[in-house]
Amino acid sequence: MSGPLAKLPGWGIAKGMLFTLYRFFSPKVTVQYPEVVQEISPKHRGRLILLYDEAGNLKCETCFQCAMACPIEIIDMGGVDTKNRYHVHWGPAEQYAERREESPLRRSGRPVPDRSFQAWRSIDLGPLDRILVEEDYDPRRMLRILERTQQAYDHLPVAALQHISHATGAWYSEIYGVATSYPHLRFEPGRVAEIGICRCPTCVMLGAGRVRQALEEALATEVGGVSPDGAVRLTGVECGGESQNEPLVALDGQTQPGMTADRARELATSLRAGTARPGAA
Amino acid sequence: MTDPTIIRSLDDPDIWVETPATIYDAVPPYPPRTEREAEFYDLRDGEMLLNLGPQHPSTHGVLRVVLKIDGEKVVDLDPVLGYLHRGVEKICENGDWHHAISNCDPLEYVASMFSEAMPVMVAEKLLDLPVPRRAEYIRVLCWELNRISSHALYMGWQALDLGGLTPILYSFIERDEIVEMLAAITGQRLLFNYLRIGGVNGDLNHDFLSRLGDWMSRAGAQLEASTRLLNENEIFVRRMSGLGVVDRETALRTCLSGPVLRATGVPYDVRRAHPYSVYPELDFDIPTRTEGDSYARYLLHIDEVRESIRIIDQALHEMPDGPIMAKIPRLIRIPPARAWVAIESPRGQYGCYGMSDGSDQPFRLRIHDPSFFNLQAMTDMLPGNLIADSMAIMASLDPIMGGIDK
Amino acid sequence: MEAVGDRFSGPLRQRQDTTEIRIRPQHVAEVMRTVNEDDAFRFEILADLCGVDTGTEMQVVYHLWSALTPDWLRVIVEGLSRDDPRVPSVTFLWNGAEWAEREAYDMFGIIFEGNRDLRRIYMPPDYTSFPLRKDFLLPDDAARSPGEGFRHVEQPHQPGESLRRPVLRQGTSEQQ
Amino acid sequence: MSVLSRPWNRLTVGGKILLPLLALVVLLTVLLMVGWLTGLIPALIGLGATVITDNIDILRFVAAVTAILLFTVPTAFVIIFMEMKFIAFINLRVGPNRTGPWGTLSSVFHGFKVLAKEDFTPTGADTPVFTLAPVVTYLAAVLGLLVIPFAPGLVGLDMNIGLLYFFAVSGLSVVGLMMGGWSSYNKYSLIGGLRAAAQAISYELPLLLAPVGVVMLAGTLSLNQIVINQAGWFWDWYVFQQPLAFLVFFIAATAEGNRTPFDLTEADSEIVAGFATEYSGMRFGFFFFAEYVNVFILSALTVILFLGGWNAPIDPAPILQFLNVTINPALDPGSLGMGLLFVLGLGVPLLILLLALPVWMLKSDWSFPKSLVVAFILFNVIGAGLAGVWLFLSFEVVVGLVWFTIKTFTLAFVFVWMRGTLPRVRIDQLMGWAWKWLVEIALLNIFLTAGAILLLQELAR
Repeated sequence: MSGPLAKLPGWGIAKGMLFTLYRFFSPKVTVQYPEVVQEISPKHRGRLILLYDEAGNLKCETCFQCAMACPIEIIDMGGVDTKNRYHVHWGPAEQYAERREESPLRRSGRPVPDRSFQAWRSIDLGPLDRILVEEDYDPRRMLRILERTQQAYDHLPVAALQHISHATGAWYSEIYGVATSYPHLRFEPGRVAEIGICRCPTCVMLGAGRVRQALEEALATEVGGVSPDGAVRLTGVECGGESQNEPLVALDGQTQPGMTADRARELATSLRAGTARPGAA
Repeated sequence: MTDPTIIRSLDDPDIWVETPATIYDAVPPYPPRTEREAEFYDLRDGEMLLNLGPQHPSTHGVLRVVLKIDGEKVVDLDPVLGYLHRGVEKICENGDWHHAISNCDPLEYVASMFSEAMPVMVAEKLLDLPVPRRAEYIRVLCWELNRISSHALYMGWQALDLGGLTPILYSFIERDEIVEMLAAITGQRLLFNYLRIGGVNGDLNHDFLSRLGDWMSRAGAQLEASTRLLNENEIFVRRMSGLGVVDRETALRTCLSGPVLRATGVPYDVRRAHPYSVYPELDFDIPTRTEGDSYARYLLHIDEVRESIRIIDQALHEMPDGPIMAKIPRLIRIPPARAWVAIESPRGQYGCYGMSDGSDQPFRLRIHDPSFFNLQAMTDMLPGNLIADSMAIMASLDPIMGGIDK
Repeated sequence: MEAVGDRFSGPLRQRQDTTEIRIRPQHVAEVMRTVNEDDAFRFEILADLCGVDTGTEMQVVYHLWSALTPDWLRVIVEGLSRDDPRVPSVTFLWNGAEWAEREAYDMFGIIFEGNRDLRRIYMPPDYTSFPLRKDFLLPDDAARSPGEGFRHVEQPHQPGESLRRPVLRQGTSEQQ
Repeated sequence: MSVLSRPWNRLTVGGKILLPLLALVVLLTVLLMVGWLTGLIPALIGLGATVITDNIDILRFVAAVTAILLFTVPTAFVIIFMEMKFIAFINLRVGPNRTGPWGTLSSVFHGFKVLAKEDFTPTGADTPVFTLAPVVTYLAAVLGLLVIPFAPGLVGLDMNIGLLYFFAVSGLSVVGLMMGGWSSYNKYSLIGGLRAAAQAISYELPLLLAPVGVVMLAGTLSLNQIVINQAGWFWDWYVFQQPLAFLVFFIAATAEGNRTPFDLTEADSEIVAGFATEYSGMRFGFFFFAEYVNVFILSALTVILFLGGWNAPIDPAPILQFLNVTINPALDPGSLGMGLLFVLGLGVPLLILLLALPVWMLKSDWSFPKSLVVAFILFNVIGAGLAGVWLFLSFEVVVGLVWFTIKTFTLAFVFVWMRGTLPRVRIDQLMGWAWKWLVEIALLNIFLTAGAILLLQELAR
């Protein structure tokens, strides 16, 4: 590189020009994207994926663990929970109750619709406010607040949870977590029977498919949903290989032996008519 | 420039607002707060203010510099920071120690393996936690790869700010290979989030090693080839040499670090000055130059890439077997203590001062970003130069606004 | 350390690779000049300068490096009042400390006497509070402490005004 | 309205275009017939003919200017495409490759894009000047093209002071840049405009002084005559007699055309886009076009002054004479008489069939119609090639045009190549380079040339 030529003025420029001329004729590195797709490393973690089970239901349990762990609070979940019974939301709107109040839109004085909660019935907040005053707005007494709310309203309405969140400062998702982890707290008005049906290959060979079809027709819903009148929930359960001769159907966790399609239809119809209460069978 | 002008209101397009045309001037609309500000915004005859940024092609992000110019000559300047300020330190105080890792990731976004190391290493130091040797070697490997990719980008930027279109694209070819390589081991291309308190997240895999071997076999040749385009180019050399000169004493007084400091002859490299990780076991030199100008900084970057390739070679050959994570609980509670760690990032000494109070959250996490201190040297270097040179000087300081604005 | 030993306000501590000394604000200029210029120390490189709010008082922490010793030197200037924290600037030794001091001023409201360009560096010039103080709570924190209720995030505050006592997090047991 | 609009809306796009055209044709036909029958049109034609013959020069000028104005657009498109593609190749990219074959249409679509963008005038701008600036810049470039001889006889206006006219007109472009820079009400634009002025003042000098040597050798300022003087072999070109002048001229031309490494007026990494910062839409398009037309005319001028213009690098006449070969490709199709009809009617299908047969036999899996299609394409390619060769050999205008285009675009490629390689110089270096070196070298060149001419005259005496 440092010959006598290097002292010549313009030598460096000439060298650069020759280099670019060489590159002009070199093979190009551009990847023509839609035609050629580059291989992505198997470790790549650029996409969040939600998994579905074989029945097409979301496997996500809306436990909010991912959102809680997310350091930059980027995970925002919203919509209806997997059992189609409740509004769930994780995201800045609920975490930062005050921030939304403080937003420029709010300060402008215009009414701001809260779309996340509009779809849910509003309630009379009077009893709830009394409960909250008696419990001193203390989020550490959350279980008690929720129990008393249930007593007052017969179940836990969305608007009540939203109000508790705003009043106590506890995160909406934490209240939701508490409420879902206790079986005696419920989100639907009235008692709901729960029919579970196993969808494993053994049960299907023994006739679970027909039973399921009958149940779905009778309840007018699919596995994972609630019948339109809100009386019966149809869920999937796991037989764990225990069903020997017949498909496993469970009513509120109790195995119902000798279930056929016709009997299942009868059971469902009677449950919807309110003649059979869970546990009576 | 004080004639009122009618413009359309931003809030309501039907309303036209009368506004003074002074919005075009860079003079702030409030009285000066300090002596220095008053001095700066007091224009003498023939001087004018030129507002450079925050949306300017060559301020490397959202840096805003108000230049006071006399013709083409820069008389004085007032850098205005904060357009990218996110309050990372405050956010870190409000998350737990693990959250701090990915919050610090985008600070130095072209070499995020360094900035994400800061909370990790501080937590390890606060806990007195020994890191497995294999994890340390993997860290060194990733650091040096990231250093090369960052330096490659610097070389392209420097040329781009001088008007050369091509080197930046050659740089990106190199950088893309390294980034793909790191994506094979970390899973991400830009913000790796790979280091963990007590180790790293995932071992070396075949994909990474094959890509690395492939790249190492031609890295040296490609480096030499990339020097052929510009290093002796008369235009480039004439523009770069003697530009933004800073001498040894001034450099120390201005708290510079990294290549900017080493170009003045001070062999201060944290890897040798205050060894961390497994750097004492590795054989490499600290290249220095004495000119202290932009051209010296440019050449120094190339020398450092050579040394980094040496380090990678050694780290690969001496890589021990063993675990890659120390045994630590999921929720880390660190007893009350204070600790300071510093590492050598591509831009200089990246430091972190951590205080814990016994909870699972940092009590205070101070990030020392080298670009922040290096950029400050601009205030001394720019006056007396031309506008065109101010870009070249700014580029040669290699600022990353993500870290400067925190 | 004998030359400046009588200026220490706390014990000289040695932990890991750092030597820690604590001084009072009135001794900053003297101590820093000594450690920088005395041939026995030669701490030429100011590695970092930052402010700290311990919840009860303000501190300014300097980290220094010298080619003569393998250890970092940490100088903690303690005992700054939260209402009106004032400390002499070190820009007469390291003019590069100017921006760091501006940052500490911006984030903590610490006033560095002698810094000729002490104005906000990150936050907008009309901003009124100091974000990294412990009594500056994120809305997140506000939501977590129900007793506080609704709160403005940004609080008008000038150095010299008295501030309400900060609410400290649980577990802040150490006297920092 | 609604009576008409409903059927109109039912038409397809093609129909909407065709229907008015049809109406127009019918209308014109009727008008022509009426005019002819009444004797109005013959009278007008007679009058027109006399007017045209009397003012042929003016008409020629108008026609030339129009033709050249139209010619600049495709030229600029080609050079823009060349720049995009070749810089991409230098960068190891592929470059534009989506619109048209190999992306050849992308610069055209850039043109449409620029047309479709909002034409924006900033608050505080000096609107008339702001609007006029791109026009001035563009016109300066276009008018300079008027005296460029493309081929023997193919020149807009063969002035005897062509070179002088060229410099006078192309020097105007800087006025446009300054107008744009000043009127934009933007400091970057102002700096860009002032840089343009400073640069133009510095580089006009070497740009003017360098060709003086050529002018002395040629003894004329007419560009046409200068090219004719360089006829013969390639060593007759002035670049070999004036190497210094060529270098100076090329460097000064780079600066004059605001090309890298002297593109200080719109240095995007320093002053955003210089004088064009506030321009958008077609006004920016004019600046953009003017730059590329400038590249073309500066390359063309360099070719004319130093690289022999339209002359081929070899002179075939002595070789042919040596080989004792005469080529007389001048075909007269009229001599065939009725045979021409047979040739056109039968020869073409027969040739296509002849070409199709080997294709069909070699590609056994193809059907015969498919080979026919291939043969038709082959026939067209071969026919076009033969026609091209015939044109090339028969008409010296075509030969000249081909050589001129090759040389000009090679030089334009050098401009693009430099842009892909070199960084930008600084304004003081730029000025110093012009005043300390180029002007002196150009002056030295003039004295050397004068001395050489005198010496040769002495020797010849």
